[in-house]
Amino acid sequence: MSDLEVFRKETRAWLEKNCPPEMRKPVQSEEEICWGGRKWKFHSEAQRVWLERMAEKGWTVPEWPKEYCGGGLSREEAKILQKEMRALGCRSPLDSFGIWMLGPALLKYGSEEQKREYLPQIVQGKIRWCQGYSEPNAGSDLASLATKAEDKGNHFLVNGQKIWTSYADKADWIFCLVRTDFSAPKHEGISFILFDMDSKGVSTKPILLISGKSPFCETFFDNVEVPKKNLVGQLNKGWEIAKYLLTHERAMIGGMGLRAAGRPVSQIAADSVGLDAEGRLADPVLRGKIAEVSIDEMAFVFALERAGDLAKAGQANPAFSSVLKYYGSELNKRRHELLMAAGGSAALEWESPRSKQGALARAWLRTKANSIEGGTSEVQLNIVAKRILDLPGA
Amino acid sequence: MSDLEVFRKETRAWLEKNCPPEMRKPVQSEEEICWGGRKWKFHSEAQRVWLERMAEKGWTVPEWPKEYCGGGLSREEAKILQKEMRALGCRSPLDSFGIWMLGPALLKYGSEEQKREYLPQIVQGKIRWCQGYSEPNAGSDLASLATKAEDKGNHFLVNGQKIWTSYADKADWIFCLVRTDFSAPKHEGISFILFDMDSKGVSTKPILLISGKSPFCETFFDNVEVPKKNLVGQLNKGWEIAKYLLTHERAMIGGMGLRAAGRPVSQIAADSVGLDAEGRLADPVLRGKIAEVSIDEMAFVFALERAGDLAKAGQANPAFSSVLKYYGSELNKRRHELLMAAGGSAALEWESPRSKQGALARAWLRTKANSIEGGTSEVQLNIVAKRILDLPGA
Amino acid sequence: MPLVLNDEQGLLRDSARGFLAKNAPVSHLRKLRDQRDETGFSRALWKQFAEMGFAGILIPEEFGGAGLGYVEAGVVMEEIGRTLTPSPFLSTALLCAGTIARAGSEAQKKEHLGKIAAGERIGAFAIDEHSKHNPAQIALSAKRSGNGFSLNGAKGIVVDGHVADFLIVAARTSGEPGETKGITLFIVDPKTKGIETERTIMVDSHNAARISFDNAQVNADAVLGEVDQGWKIIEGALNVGRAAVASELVGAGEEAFARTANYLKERKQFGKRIGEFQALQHRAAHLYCEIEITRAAVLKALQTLDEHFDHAGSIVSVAKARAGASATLAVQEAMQMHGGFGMTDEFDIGFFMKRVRVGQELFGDSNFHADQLARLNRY
Amino acid sequence: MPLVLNDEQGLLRDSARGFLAKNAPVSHLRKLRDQRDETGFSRALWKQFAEMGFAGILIPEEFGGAGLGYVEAGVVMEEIGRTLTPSPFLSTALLCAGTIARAGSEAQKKEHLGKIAAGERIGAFAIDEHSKHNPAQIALSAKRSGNGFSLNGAKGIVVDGHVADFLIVAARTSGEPGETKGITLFIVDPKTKGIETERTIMVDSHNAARISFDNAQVNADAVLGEVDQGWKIIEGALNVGRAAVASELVGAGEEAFARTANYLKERKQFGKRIGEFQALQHRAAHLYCEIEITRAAVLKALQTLDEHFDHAGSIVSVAKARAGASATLAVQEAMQMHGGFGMTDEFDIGFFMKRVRVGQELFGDSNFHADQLARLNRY
Repeated sequence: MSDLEVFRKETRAWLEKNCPPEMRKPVQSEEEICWGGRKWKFHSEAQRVWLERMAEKGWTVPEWPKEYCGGGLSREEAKILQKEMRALGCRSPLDSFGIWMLGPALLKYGSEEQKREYLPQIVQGKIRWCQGYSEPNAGSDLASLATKAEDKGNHFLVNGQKIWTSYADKADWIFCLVRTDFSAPKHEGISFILFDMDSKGVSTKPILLISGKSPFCETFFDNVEVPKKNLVGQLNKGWEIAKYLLTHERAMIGGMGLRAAGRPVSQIAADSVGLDAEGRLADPVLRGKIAEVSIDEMAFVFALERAGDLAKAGQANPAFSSVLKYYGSELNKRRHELLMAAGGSAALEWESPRSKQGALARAWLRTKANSIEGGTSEVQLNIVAKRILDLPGA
Repeated sequence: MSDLEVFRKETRAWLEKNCPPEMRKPVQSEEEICWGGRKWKFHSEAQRVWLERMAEKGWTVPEWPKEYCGGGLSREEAKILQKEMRALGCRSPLDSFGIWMLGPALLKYGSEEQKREYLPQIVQGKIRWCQGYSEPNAGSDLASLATKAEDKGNHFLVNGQKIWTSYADKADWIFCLVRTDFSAPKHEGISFILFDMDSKGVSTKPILLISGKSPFCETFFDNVEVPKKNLVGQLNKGWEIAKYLLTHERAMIGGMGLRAAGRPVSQIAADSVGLDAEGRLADPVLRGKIAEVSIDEMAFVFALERAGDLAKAGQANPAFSSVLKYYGSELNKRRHELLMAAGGSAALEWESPRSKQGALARAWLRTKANSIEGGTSEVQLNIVAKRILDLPGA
Repeated sequence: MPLVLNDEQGLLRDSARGFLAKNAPVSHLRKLRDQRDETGFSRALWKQFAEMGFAGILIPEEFGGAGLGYVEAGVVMEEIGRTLTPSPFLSTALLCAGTIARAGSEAQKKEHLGKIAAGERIGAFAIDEHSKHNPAQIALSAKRSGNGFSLNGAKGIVVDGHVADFLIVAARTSGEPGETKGITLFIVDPKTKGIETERTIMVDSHNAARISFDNAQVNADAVLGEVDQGWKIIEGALNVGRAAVASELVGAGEEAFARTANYLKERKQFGKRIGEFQALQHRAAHLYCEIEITRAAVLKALQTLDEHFDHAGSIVSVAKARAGASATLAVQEAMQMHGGFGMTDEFDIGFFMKRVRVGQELFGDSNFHADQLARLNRY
Repeated sequence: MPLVLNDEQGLLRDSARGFLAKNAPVSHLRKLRDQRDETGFSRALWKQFAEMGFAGILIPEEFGGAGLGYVEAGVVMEEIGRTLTPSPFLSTALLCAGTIARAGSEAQKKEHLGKIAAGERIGAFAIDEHSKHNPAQIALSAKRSGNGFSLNGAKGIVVDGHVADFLIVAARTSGEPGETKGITLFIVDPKTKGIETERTIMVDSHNAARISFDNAQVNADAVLGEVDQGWKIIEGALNVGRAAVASELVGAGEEAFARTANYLKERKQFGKRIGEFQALQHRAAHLYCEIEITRAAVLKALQTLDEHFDHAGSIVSVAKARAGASATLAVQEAMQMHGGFGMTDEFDIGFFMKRVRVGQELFGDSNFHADQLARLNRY
């Protein structure tokens, strides 16, 4: 038996033994997703146990190095772990911006001290991070940010405002872009700093969205003192880190729709419109569209897999995350439009136990942000045109 | 009975009496379309008779003024004529760039002498016109044309080259954009002139297209002498006429696909894939797409009708022809893609009597030029953005 | 008939537009939603609608109505679409009053039409039973019982069902679900014993209800039209509803587009107004074309209802299919081009997206009507 | 297995690309077309293919082949797609040799595989009878007759049918068209009495033929596999064909796109290179995304054929559906962005559009495979 086969067997056995049965059922509501952090209240004992056991093996981040409490797995081993988890229906033990975004940036740009300080806490879900990038007047033009950090000797004094900060009201720490040189060109006066959201002068205000939920906040900084050791990388060189981190965010958002997939569209449609004598959906036009989106979804899963494999093989274009972000978020929007078409009038009930308080409709409306957050679809296409296709003036 | 009802009754009676039976069958091949002109050879006696009778009433151009041998009908009467012709299956008696393009421009910008000279010959199909607009290095940027006409006292001396001249090798006369002032900004040194294609120094060279046919030519002018009375409108003010004429060309190309419609896509598909027990096309995904294109086609017919009615009511935006050109040509391309999907492998036979020498395939390939000729789809969208939506910088 | 509004129709449009902009802009809907208003609309506003002649728009003058046609009804619906104004106009003035005026007995007309025209009576048209529109699938049964009928079954998404003074209910008196024969319409008092109404709060904050019938007794004179012969009346009513909702979708889509075009002219990014970016220009121009072509189809459908009521099926399907699709594109582009702001509840764009989604579903979505068109054309 | 080519596969790609660019660029196809070559391909070139091991790519080494897999076959097909090279690679090396290697008797393998690998024998796979691919509809009958079978019926679009030294023919030995049981494969000599072959000149200038069977007699040992049990072999062969054509479409689409991207960088209009126009940039970027996602799906399909041959159906349908759609988009955009020049026969873009259209049709187009996927997933 090959090493990988041994690993597969052992992994399956470990998962079967250690993943609590409740954690093998599909996620029914947002509350069942584990985000961790100081303020986290576990939804169930099983959720706590599952996080603890996975964190202990470092399998919340299978491919991070062992020295920072990661899983230390190879790409092939990580794929096997993922496949086996999927086969058993295991939930993700931990969702985290620390894992998806900050971690990769720290691994590349952080000091040894910063890595040892922050990475293990991310792996174990002890600190929940949020991202301080967007500002009210910047929008897609991220680099035109105005939040400033003044050098006050042993600390920076931070003043300004961020917007669209995901879960800022629930996060413990923030990784934040600030302007440290106002005289430099816009991309050259930005620094990347970390600080505790409990710091004096930090306040947050949730933004009510069309879905009726508030995953985003406005975040205000009023004379916040940030120790200078919390600067990541070099002063005024934060834009490079920001871009690197964005590529990870993009790949993450692109793949998001698939993680949250739930029941196949075809099944929801079958409930609404029924099947004909040949076992086909009784709405033939809808059926064709469901099949086409399913084809694109399957292909996109392979594209995500291939992107990871290319990266591992050193053959990836760094801008490829924009392809995944663009395609994945547009696909997720299409998928949810179809889910609404499949659900019909029942899916339009906003407040009723039947519709789980409009779960389908709220999820549908939420997807509209997918092609805006983390850089709009238009920004991604600009990036592909410029950095991959090398088109003039792009 | 209202006046219009009387007109309808009389028109039907006249058509029934005067339209030869052969001219009530759908057009089977390009040769059966009557273009007229000095070199025209009638495909059949019926074709000749039909043109003659219609021309005599001025009904080759129902709404042109009677004084120039037009039909002198009101908009409502013209609609009735069209409807009755469609009901009987009457073919168009005459296809003509003179009718679709030059005529409207002459009616607006021509001198009285020019109108009396040229319009009746257009109505009667005696002179076949072609259009000298595009040049090899101009493309979408039409106004950057370089063909020059020098003032030699009593004539212009024309030198240069045109390209994509539809049927230049079959036409009698050309309406042509030439540069008469090289020092002026590019839109301000252009004049609009007419001349005989038999003039000394004119030569044409058909361009072989991917469809295997050559509807377009390269057209060369080598010291062609053009009488100065053949200038339409003012010297150096030809761009305005050119634009006006283009709006007519655009509306014409937009509606072209519908004129040539032929058998419905659904019937062609039924031959290829068959019907199921419920009478539905056995390829359900194709069926949905056919239905969607049919919906857009029906809607587009109404949009053409409405555009005419709006113009008559003085409520039309002159740039609306770009909407029709854009939508109609893209729709025609979609329609022919579906025709190919419906026809399957039989439609892919390029040379065989079964496929009428690849009629479907050649028509499909021909449609690819629809969104290029008469201004590309991109140019039309630019025009809509600028002149209708008033977007900045458009 | 020219495919443009005539002068009177143009005046009607202007007066409806002015009235709604002043008295019922989007903030009117927002307020009803935020206050969790129990009726979901403003009776005072509806009274004003009646005074302007809108409530009786399809009602003959002899019954106190304006005696206008479907084009006029569509003109008002389009303006309602612009402001997203919730009102019983669709349910009462178009579906119920129109159906009674076309198919009701003299007694039924006398009983209902005057009061509707005066804005004093609200009706709801109860047809769909499943999540997806499919009228031939009616299963709610009406069995002969004593002097009349006994109704059993349930209806979903009955627009204005919980505020209606009367219901028009489609029920099966013979045959099986899926058959178009054997369906009968009844005019029913919703307070009848055995009828239960549950208001459903919808995504678009417009009114709808689920209504169940448990041995609900109605008299024989409750029958609208003839027993077992309801299908043709239903088809007519549905075509009116479809063309009306298509008009509303044109209005909603166009308003969403207009707001977006303005935003493109104002919002700056990367040192430019975003309307200067050609990719957005082309998408906006494409959307404009889609809306204009839909507008022509919808007007044609309305004119056809006025001129050849019984032959409007195909054209109405074209209009409703296009209206659903192009309004959907309009709100999607509006959302994307407004960026994060469009996603906030504070901005109005979300209201348009929600209403268009419901309008797409009402009386058959674009997929349903594509299938319908294929069936009508036998492929 | 990582979803990337391994080193050997990368080398194979490079060598195929170099070879084809040098020996059979698009001008090679153009020349065959213009000269109205009767065989429609170059036997000399095919011999070179054989020398490079391509003809025997799927043939086990014991029979003189290279013993490689479907990923390698796809790699070569993709390069063929880039140059539009006509050759019997698909018909002979993949469909026929692959089928015989998988399902043939020892005698059949010995008879055919070595000669195929040497480039000395050409085979054609005759399956479709109607204009649209629908393999279960096979009606061509094979009735027991004497020591063998008598074949009656006709096949259309048989790739390389008129230049083949042998045919693999799918025929019905029992059951009715539409049923998957009762189909049998035969290896048939096209010179058999009663067989008539008509070459059909196709839009893409690639080889195809119609073949009719009028009481054509074959011996019992002509059966490939078992009588009545041909469906599974056919499914396998078709999946190989689909994945192979999908690879070719990736190559053709990508080449058309590459030429277009270059044109965008060169062509000037309105004083700019047209690649500076954002609307074109976004469309080009979108197309790039589509192609890349298709590429992943196609590679996955090829890998799945190598690893789990009998479970590749869904993934192959995904690959073929996507490849047809994205190559079509690629050639459409190529045509539009090249403007009038793309429309001329002198330019090569038209060749790509024509070949992609045929590739879309071969072994089921995107619509067919969407339907197929829905069936496989029971909806």
